[in-house]
Parts: sequence; structure tokens; C-alpha cells
Amino acid sequence: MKSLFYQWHADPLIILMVMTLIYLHYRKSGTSTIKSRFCFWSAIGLVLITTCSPLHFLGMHVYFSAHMVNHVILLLIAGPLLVMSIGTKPSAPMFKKISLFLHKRSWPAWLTAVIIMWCWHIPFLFDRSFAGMSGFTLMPLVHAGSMLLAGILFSWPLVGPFPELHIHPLSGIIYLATACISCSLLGLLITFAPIHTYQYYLETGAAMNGMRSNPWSLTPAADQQAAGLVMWVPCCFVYMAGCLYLLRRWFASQEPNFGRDASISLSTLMTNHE
Amino acid sequence: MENKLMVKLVVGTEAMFFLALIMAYIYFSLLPGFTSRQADHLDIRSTAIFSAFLFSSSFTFWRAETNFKKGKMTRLKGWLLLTLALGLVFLVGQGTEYARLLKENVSISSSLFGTSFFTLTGFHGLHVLVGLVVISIVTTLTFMGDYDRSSSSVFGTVGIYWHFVDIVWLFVFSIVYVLPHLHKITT
Amino acid sequence: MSDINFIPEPEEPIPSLSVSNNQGILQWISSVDHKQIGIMYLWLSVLFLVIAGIEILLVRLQLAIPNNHFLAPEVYNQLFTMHGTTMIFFVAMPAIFGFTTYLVPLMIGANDMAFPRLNAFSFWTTFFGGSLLYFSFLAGGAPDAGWFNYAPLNEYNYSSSPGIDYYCSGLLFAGIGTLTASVNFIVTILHYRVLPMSLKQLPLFVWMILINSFLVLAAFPSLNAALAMLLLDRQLHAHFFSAAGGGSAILWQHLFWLFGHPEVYIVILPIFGIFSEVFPVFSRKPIFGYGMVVGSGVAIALLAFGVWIHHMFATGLGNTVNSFFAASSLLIGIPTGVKIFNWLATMHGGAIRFSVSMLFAIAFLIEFTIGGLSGISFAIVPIDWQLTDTYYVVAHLHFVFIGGTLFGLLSGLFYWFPKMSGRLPDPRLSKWFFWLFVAGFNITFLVQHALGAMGMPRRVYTYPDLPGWGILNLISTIGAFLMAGSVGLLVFILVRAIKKGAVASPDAWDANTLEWTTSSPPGLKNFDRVIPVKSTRPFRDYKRPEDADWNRPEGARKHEGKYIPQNNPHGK
Amino acid sequence: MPDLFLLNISASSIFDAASPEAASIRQLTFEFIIAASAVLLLVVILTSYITVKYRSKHRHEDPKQITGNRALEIWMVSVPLALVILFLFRSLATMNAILPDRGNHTPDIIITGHQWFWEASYPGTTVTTANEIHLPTGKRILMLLNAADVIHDWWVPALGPKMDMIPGMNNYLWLTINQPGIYDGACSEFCGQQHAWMRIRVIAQLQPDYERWLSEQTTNTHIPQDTMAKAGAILFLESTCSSCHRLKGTAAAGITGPDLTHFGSRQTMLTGMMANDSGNVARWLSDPQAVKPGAHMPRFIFAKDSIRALTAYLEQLK
Repeated sequence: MKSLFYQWHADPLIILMVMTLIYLHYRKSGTSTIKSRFCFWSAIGLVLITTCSPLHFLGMHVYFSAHMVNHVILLLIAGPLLVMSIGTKPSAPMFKKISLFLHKRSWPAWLTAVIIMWCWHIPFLFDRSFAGMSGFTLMPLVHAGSMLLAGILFSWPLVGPFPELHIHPLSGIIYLATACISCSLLGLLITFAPIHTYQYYLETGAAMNGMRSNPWSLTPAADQQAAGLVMWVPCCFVYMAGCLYLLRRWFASQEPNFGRDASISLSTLMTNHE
Repeated sequence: MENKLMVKLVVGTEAMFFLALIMAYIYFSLLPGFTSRQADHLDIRSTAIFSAFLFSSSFTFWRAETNFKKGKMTRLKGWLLLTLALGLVFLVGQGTEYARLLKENVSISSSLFGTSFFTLTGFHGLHVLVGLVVISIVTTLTFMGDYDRSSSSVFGTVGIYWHFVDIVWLFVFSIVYVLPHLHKITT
Repeated sequence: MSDINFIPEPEEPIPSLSVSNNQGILQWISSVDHKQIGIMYLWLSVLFLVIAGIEILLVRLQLAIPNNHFLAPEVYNQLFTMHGTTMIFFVAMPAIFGFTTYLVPLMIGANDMAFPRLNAFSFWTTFFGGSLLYFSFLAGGAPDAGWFNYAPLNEYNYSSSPGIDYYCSGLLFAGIGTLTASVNFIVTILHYRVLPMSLKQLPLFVWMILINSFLVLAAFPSLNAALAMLLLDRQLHAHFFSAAGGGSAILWQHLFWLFGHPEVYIVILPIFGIFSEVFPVFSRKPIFGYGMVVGSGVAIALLAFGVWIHHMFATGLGNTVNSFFAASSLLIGIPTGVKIFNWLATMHGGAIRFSVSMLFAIAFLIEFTIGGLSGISFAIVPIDWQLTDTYYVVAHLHFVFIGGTLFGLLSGLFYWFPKMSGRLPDPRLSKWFFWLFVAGFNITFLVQHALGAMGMPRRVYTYPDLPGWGILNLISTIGAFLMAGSVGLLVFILVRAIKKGAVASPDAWDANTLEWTTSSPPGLKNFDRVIPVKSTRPFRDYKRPEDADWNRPEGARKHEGKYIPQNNPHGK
Repeated sequence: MPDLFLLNISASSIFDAASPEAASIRQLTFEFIIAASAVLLLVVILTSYITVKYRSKHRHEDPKQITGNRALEIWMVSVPLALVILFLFRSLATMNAILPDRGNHTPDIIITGHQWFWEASYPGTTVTTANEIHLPTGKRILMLLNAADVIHDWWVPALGPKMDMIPGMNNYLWLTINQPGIYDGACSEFCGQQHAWMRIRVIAQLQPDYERWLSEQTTNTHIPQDTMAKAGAILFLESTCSSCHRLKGTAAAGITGPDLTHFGSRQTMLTGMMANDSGNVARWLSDPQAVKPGAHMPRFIFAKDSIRALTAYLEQLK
């Protein structure tokens, strides 16, 4: 039995994805600043931690909750960091196009992220996803890549490379708050679902008693609860911090006074306000 | 603008209401014995057919809206009537489903499945009914010529509600019918 | 500079109504004017306050001595259930909605709500809901399972009188009224502001109402769903909450507290708004940290949905669940604490005038801190395990609801009474009322903290003669009667002021916001013209053009005092 | 004074901690009270200082218009945050210490909440009793708590945390009692009409005393000697008493009401409502609804001497 800290694992496709990201960062993104470099390398670090490190191993073989920590990191931290690492005025027209599209309609980004997140947690899809994770398959790439993509898309309208194409901060608060609701519901479901809902960890859990280590000696029930709660409470803290950040940005901004015609409304969530 | 915002807010709060019902449904559906009952009693094929009617009524209403914007009143009337008919077919479909289940002794008081199923689909059906009543009022007013010249926001606002009812059904249908069905055929 | 004459009015014409044309009660019933509806909300609240007050006086009489036989247990249970339900849904909510309906259009320079008829509908639905709830007394027994009505005690097997059916339907009606009213508030605030008023210039009361309305829209559906499910359980024998039928008793608690905890903030956020108007006016200073007050309001609203599990720490959900919610519940103390310090900082360096309104505001700072701190003890799981469901909770929640909500409402009442009636209440009597009420309140509830720690559970109709219990309960009862007496004095003060009080000037307090620019009471049409709005204190800018807020650069905030006058107005 | 019997109680407040669980909560409570008092004191001092110092003395010019102060705003957030984090860690540590995972332990006692009495059974023995719950001192006990009808809540302040008893759920509580004594508590979740009279009496005994009590309780129902009690026994079995109450070793095997096998050995009756004496038993038997309205015991129209016989029988069930 090797110590947990030796459980490193490199999936070739993931490495390829990271290489592509690095290539894109140096060839396509805008002016590089300390901030953007910092964001980029933190994001890459987080991606590697969630896909190659012992944390990944823990999530794959031991703890449901560790798996959820990985999901949250990819979705809510690595994704936005990658978007922020693009820097201002990137040369590639692709960025502008994406920004313009998401500026007009931000709900597809919201919806994609939410659907991706929910799909991976539908019990029987969840259990099945593990089958393809070992060996050389597309699954690890699809799994990590889709989470990352969801994170990038989701945060684009809020922190994308063109500040003038961000959605209005107050619409942003609604955008984040509704995502928070969806995230909470998922967390709630995992927390309070009966123990046999997610089979995979029960089976590994059964194997765990003899073979594998259970470093924090969590019971499967507590582990599942922790998994749901990770998805629920800290996630909401992230969304809430985002809301407060947007609010601060709005109060700090010197936008021109506007009257009732340009007032903030729910419709800005669906369409851009004039 | 105000009317649209109002309807959006109402739809938002209705969405929260359905979320509560859907979450209760999902929570109960994870309890042992629920899924098998669900799979035994529900017939995805017939429901898929009358669901298609509801989904297409969203399309027809959207056509009605565009025609109204262009001022094509005759077409508007046609699309409105079609929407009403499609919505009615859905309700009739749901009614026959209920009748069949009740004949099989599945009722709101028979089991947890019955309780959750009838509550969730019943509240949705109620919303469809309300939508149909509103659309029939609007249709009647259209035939009476109330909207001939005005740039009324009524079609936009009713549309938001009607599409919402459809989207809710999309979720209800996936959770109540499609997911258990997928589960059954994959295991 | 051209004056702004654009005053937003609803598109739908208001049926012709004139305030001077006295048609008696019919005029009130048929009214769609936001001011009249607001006043009706307030009277509804007073009516139910008196009813719920009498209920609790009976309860306190029963508890005055140990082993008392004044009330039968079933009567006692109905009375405390009705007291709680009424106070939350038919006193606190209508009072808040009364102020909101009355003031929001005035404060944003509009002539009415966005949907005047919907406004009347909201009021009458609430009224109908309350009547339905009270009809249960005639129909065979009031609800008797507590205001949060836990399953399975609320099921037909354990409460077969129709009371709980009336509870469900009454609250459903009131809930629908609340939802429609909130929709109306949001549309009004977003679309009916006088032309140049940006969201960053909204009075803080209006800001809090805006946030609060979203909170209502998100929280009430959960209650409505739970009530609908319960009705189905009771009437059609569904199995949502009965363990015997496979349902889940704990599901009710989740659905209820998913509504119930935000509800606590729903009745306190508008109060924060009221105080954020009162403190600046009576200190003659702007609010300290406008953005921070708004931000903490938003933070509270968002956090409100993530803490409801702390009502369920003792239900055996497990340490994992409890840990996460201990964290989120402790966190919510911070934005609330921030507000207290914001108001203290607002007073600091000001010129404080001790009107009754300000007295309530100052008393609130201390009472609400006590209530907030005792609330934090419920976020600390082990302490919660000792103290939840005891008289300590009763003390805590009354410190929050009375020391917070009611003090705020009274502060608002004394602040806006001259605007609403055009009269001034007798200042000497008002101060008497203030001191009597504060004394009664503290006598009643401070001792209950001790009772809880000494082991007295809440909701007991009587109790054994354990050492100390009798005397503390007696003190509490005496305090309750003192409070009741002072409320009687308040009604006297108000009625006398309406009949023959001194006439108030339109701007009775040298205030800052738009509602004080019109006559007192305002005419049917609120405004003929609205003064220019260039900052959060348009009326002060108008009265003191040489020291106007918009004329002070943003930099003044950073190096305070040394501001350099500039001629470009804010944001141009 | 009908209630004097209740006064022989050792402790009933959360500060009279009689178990390590209660003691650690008391410790945390003291820390909280100190921190909370400090905050309250700060607010009180600031409020009084500011209101006294800055009261307007007929001043007409406006004070300086300050809208904010960044440094102060940061302090406002960071100090409460630090306090909150401190208490979070303290509370999590205490929580995990007093209610650790039960692992594979089997419960030492099962307590079921009923409207309105407590049923206690001792796994591994045949003992079932009601309302007066005997527990050994100096031993770590795992309690299983559940409910038969509505939600009840187990709370003995001197012994530590409370725990809800929810129908369809099993909840657990760890408990170690330091000293022998009688500990008073009450149902702490509103459970209907007689919630007030659902009091708990925990009788903590030294291990040998407890063992003795337990073995006494395993015996079958005492067979009556005198004629009056014998008549009562026959009445009990023949009338419907036996369909709700159990008397171990007889035909009475009802489980809806409390187990009465050793009823005479209890000090109180009706869940702590009154002393267990023949006068009270007779009153109760003649009209239960007058004594404890709402109780699920039906009113039987017994003749006077039937009541006397039943009382005599019940009182000798030691």
C-alpha cells in the first residue's frame, strides 16, 4: 500500500489539454500582465491538482467529497481564473466574438454550465462515468474538460476580456444568485439522498475497509453528506463573494446617470440592456 | 416593459414553487421501491406524444407573436386558435393518463409515488389550464378587434408565461418519465 | 438648469377618486390609491396587533403562576399558535407593506404604484387570508400546532379539528397577496423612478425594499408548496409528511425553514431601511457607508437561503451537515453587525435630535444587539443543543422581532406620521409611551433568557413549581401587561393626534428625501413637480445648494474634510 | 403543595452540568457569554457616548458631512469575522467531542417518545419501563431516540445536549453521568396538547444499584396477596386496560400505553405530573380527561370499589 502522497497519475489527454491551454495563452491572449500570468498559472496548477494529484486519486477511489472538491475547483475557480488570464485586448478575433455573443445573450452560458454540472451528478450517469475513468479513454478529458469549459463559459459574461462587454453588475448578481440556487439544489439532493443512491463509492467503500486507506475514517454516509455540502455551502460562498464583488465594482464605477428607460431589470439577464 | 417585467417576476417565483415540488419528487423517487412503481405504471410513449403537442404549442404561440408584431391579424388569429387546440389536446392527454392510473388504483393516496406524481403533474396541469384560459380570453379579444391597432404588450407577456409552462413540462417530463425510462433500459 | 417635470404614472388610468370627496368607508374599500392602501395595511396591522396581543396576554396570565388552571391546554395551544402566526403574517408583514406601499412611490417621485389595481388586490387578499385564519375559531377550533406547524403533528391524525386547514388556506391567500405586492414593488422601483434618479441614488429604505421583494419572491413559494402539500395530506390523504405512509416528517421542516429563515430577514431588512432614513435625518449627517449598507443588505439576502438548517441542529442530521451550516450561520452575523456599526458611525460627529423616532432608533441599537448576539448562540451547535426550543429562543426571537422589527416600525411611525396625517403627535405623551414600552419589553423578555437556561421548554401550557420559575414568569407577565398598557397609550396618542394634534409642516423634520417635498398629507396626485435628483439626499441638496452632496467630489470621502468644490455634478 | 415531591431534584439548569458533555457545553457557553458581553458592552458604551456627546444643543449649522471611512469599514468587517472563525472552530471541536460517530456500538437504552409518555427499553434485557429512566453513573451510554407518533425531543439540561425524536428516524446521543441523583428534564419539541406534562426524570445510580434495579425490573408482574388487589388484577385483565398496557407475565400485552409491570415502584405518575400515590391513581382512573385533558386514556365508568381495587393492585406492583 503506497502512501497517498505518491498517488500521482498523468493522463496523456489531460496533459495534451494543458499543453493546448499553454499554447493558447502564449499565442492568442492579450497583453500579458503580472495579474494575468498569475491567474493563468494558478488555473493550470489547479487543473493539474484536480486531474493528476493525490487529490484526484482520493476523489477517484476513496472519497465522494474529494471528487466534489475537484468539481468545484474546476468549475468555480479554475474556469474563472482562465478567463481572467486572457488579459485585455486579446488579438484573436475569437475572443471578441465570444464576448459579443455572450454579451447579447448570457443565458446560454448560464444554462450550459448548469446542465453540465447537473448531468455529471445524475446518479446512474455518475456511477457510469467512473467505468471509463481508468485506462486510456476519453472519459478523463471529457470529465475535466467539460467542467472547465462550463466554468469558462459561466464566468465569461462577468469577467471576460472586454470590460465594456460585461453584463451589468446588477444583472450579474441575478445571474450568480440563480446559479447559486441551482448549485444549492444539487448539493441539497446529494446531501439528503439515501445512501444507496450513488453506488460507486459504496462499492469502493466496501473494498476500502480491507484494501485501500481511508485516511480520515469517514463513514460512507458522512462522506456523501460532505460531498453534497461541498457542492452546496462553499459553492454558495463563492457565488456570494462574486455578487459582492460585482456590487462593489458597480458602486465604484462612474457610470452615467440613467433614468427608468435603462433601468436594470430581469430582462437584462436574457438580453442586453440598451 | 412593466408588464413584461411583472410577468417575468411572476414566472420566477412560480419557478421556485415548481422547484420545491420537483425537489420533493426527486427526494422521494430516490427512496427504495419508488422507481419500480414509476416504471410499472407510466407509459412514456403516449405521454411523449401529447407532450409533443404542448411543446409545439409554444412554437405556434411564438408564430402568433411574430405575426402580431407584423400586424398580420388573420394569421395571428389562426395561430392563436392552433395554440389553444394544442394545449387542449395536452390536457386531454393528461386526463386520459390520470383516468388510466386511477383505474389501475394509483391515486394520490395510494402510495408515495401516487402522491408525488399527481401533485407535481397536477400543479403543472393547473398552470396549463390557467394559460389556456388566458389565451382564450386574449383570442376572444383579438376576434373582437381589441388589438387591431394598438402596440399592446399582451402577446409578449402571455408568451412568457406560456413558454414557461412548457419549460416546466420539459423538466417534469424528463424527471418523471425519461430518466426512469433510461434507467430501466440501461440496467 | 431645467427642472425635471417628468413624474412617472401608471399607464392604466385610476378610477376617478378624490380624497376630499368623502364617500366614507366605500371610498376606502374601492380605493386603488397607494396612500390609502398603505394606510389600510397599517390599520389591518394594528387590528391584528390588538387581537394577537390579547391572545398573548391570556397566555401570559396562564403562565403567571405554576400549575395554573386558568386556560385549558387545548385553548392555550390555539392561543399561542394564533399569536405567533398572526404576529408574523398579519402584523409584521402588513405593517411593513403598509409603509412600503405608502412611501415607495413618494420616495422615488412617482405618483402611484406600477399596478394600482394589483396593489388593491394584494391588500384584500392579505385581509381575506387573515379573516380566513380567524374564521377557524368559529369553524371548530383554531390551528394548534405552533406557528411553524411541524409535521406530523399538523397531520389529520394528530390535529383533527379544521384549524390547520384554515392555517394552510389563510396563509396561502396571504402568501399570494405578499407575492403580488412584491412584484408590484420591484416593477415600481425599477420603472417608476423620477427621471434622473439612478439606482445609486435610491433612498436606502427603497433599496432595502427592492432587495426584500426579491427575497419574498424566492422564499414564499417554498411555504406555498409546503402548505399545498399539507392540504393534500389532510384533505386527500396524500403521504408527503406522514412517516406511516412513507413520507418524511423532516421534509416539512426543510420546506418551512427554507421559507422561514428568509422570512426573518424579510421582516428585518425593511426595518434596516427605515433606520437608514431615521439616523441620518436626526443626526443631520449622510448615512455612513451607503454602498456598504446596500451591500450588507444583499449579503444578508443571499445568505438567508443558506442557513435554514440551523433551525434543525437538534434533528439529528449529523455533524457533517451541522458543521457547514454552523459556518454559514455564524457568517450572517457579520453583515448585520456591520449595519449596527454603520449607524453608530452615522451618529458620530452629528447633531443628534432626540425625537421619539430617534429614541426608538437608539434603543434599537442596543436591543437588537442583544437579540443578534443571542441569535449567534444558536449558530454555535453545542449551545444550540442546549437552548433551542426553550424560553431562551422565545426571548431571542422577541428581542429580534420587537427590539428589531417593532422598534423599527414604531420609529417609522413617529417619523412618517406627520407626513401621513399632517398632524404631530403629543411629544410628551409620546416620550412616556417610549419609556413605558421599552421598560415593559425588557422586563418581559430579559428574564426569559434565564428561564430557558434554567430548563423551561417553550410552548408549555403550565409548569411545575421549580425553584425560580414562578417568580421569573410572574415578572414576565407583569412586563407583558406594562407593554399592553403602553400600546393602549399609543393608540390614544395616535387617535388624539389625528383628531386635534398640532398641524405639521410638509417638511416636519428637515428631512432629505422626496416624500417631504410634497404637502402633508400628500394630495391624491403625489407631485406636481419633483425637485432635481442628483444625489441620495435630493431635498437637502435643494435646501442647502451651497453644501449639496452632488457638489462634493468623490475625493471628499477619502481625504475627509478637505474637499475641493467642483462644478461638475455627480457622474457627468 | 402537590408538587413538593419534585423538589428532591439534583439539578435542572444548563449550568449544573452533571456530565462531561454538559460540562463542555457549559465551558463553551461561558466563553460565548464573555465574548457576547464584550460586544454588547462596546455597543452600549459607543451608543451612550455618541448620543451624549453629539446631541444637538440648538445648533443650526450642519455638522461635517462624512459619508464613509475605508479603514473603519475594514475594521467593522474583520473583527467580527475573526470572532466568528474562533467560535466556529470551538463549536466544531465541542460538537465532535460530545457527539462522535457511533460506529458499531449498539445502544444501551432505547427511548421512544409517545404522546405523552416516555418508553424506555434496555437492549439485552427484557426490561421496559416508562417515564422514570434509570441509568448507571460513570459509564458512557449510547442512547437510541425515536418516536411513535409525532416529534418529541429529549432534553435533560444538566446532562447535556437535546435531541429530537422523529418518527421514522433513529437518533443517537452519548451520555456519561458523573454523580448519582435525580435529573429533571422535559420534552422540548411541541408535541400536542399535553406537551407541558411530558417531563423527564433520569434516576442516575451507581453501577451496583443500577444492576439491582435492572434485575428487579426483569421479574414478572408481582402477584397480588390481599383480596382487594386480587380483585383489581382480575378487573385489569378483564376490562380493556390490558389492550393498551403491558404487565409482564400476564395476559396484558398492550403497547399503546406505558408499561405498568412495576408501576408501584415509580415515584411519579403521568409523566412527572404528580406524585404516584393511591389518591392520584384513583382520581386518574375515575376521570382521566379531568386530570390530564387530551390524554389518550379513555374514560371508563368504573364503580367506586372497582377504582379502589384497581388502585390497590397498581400501587402494589413494585
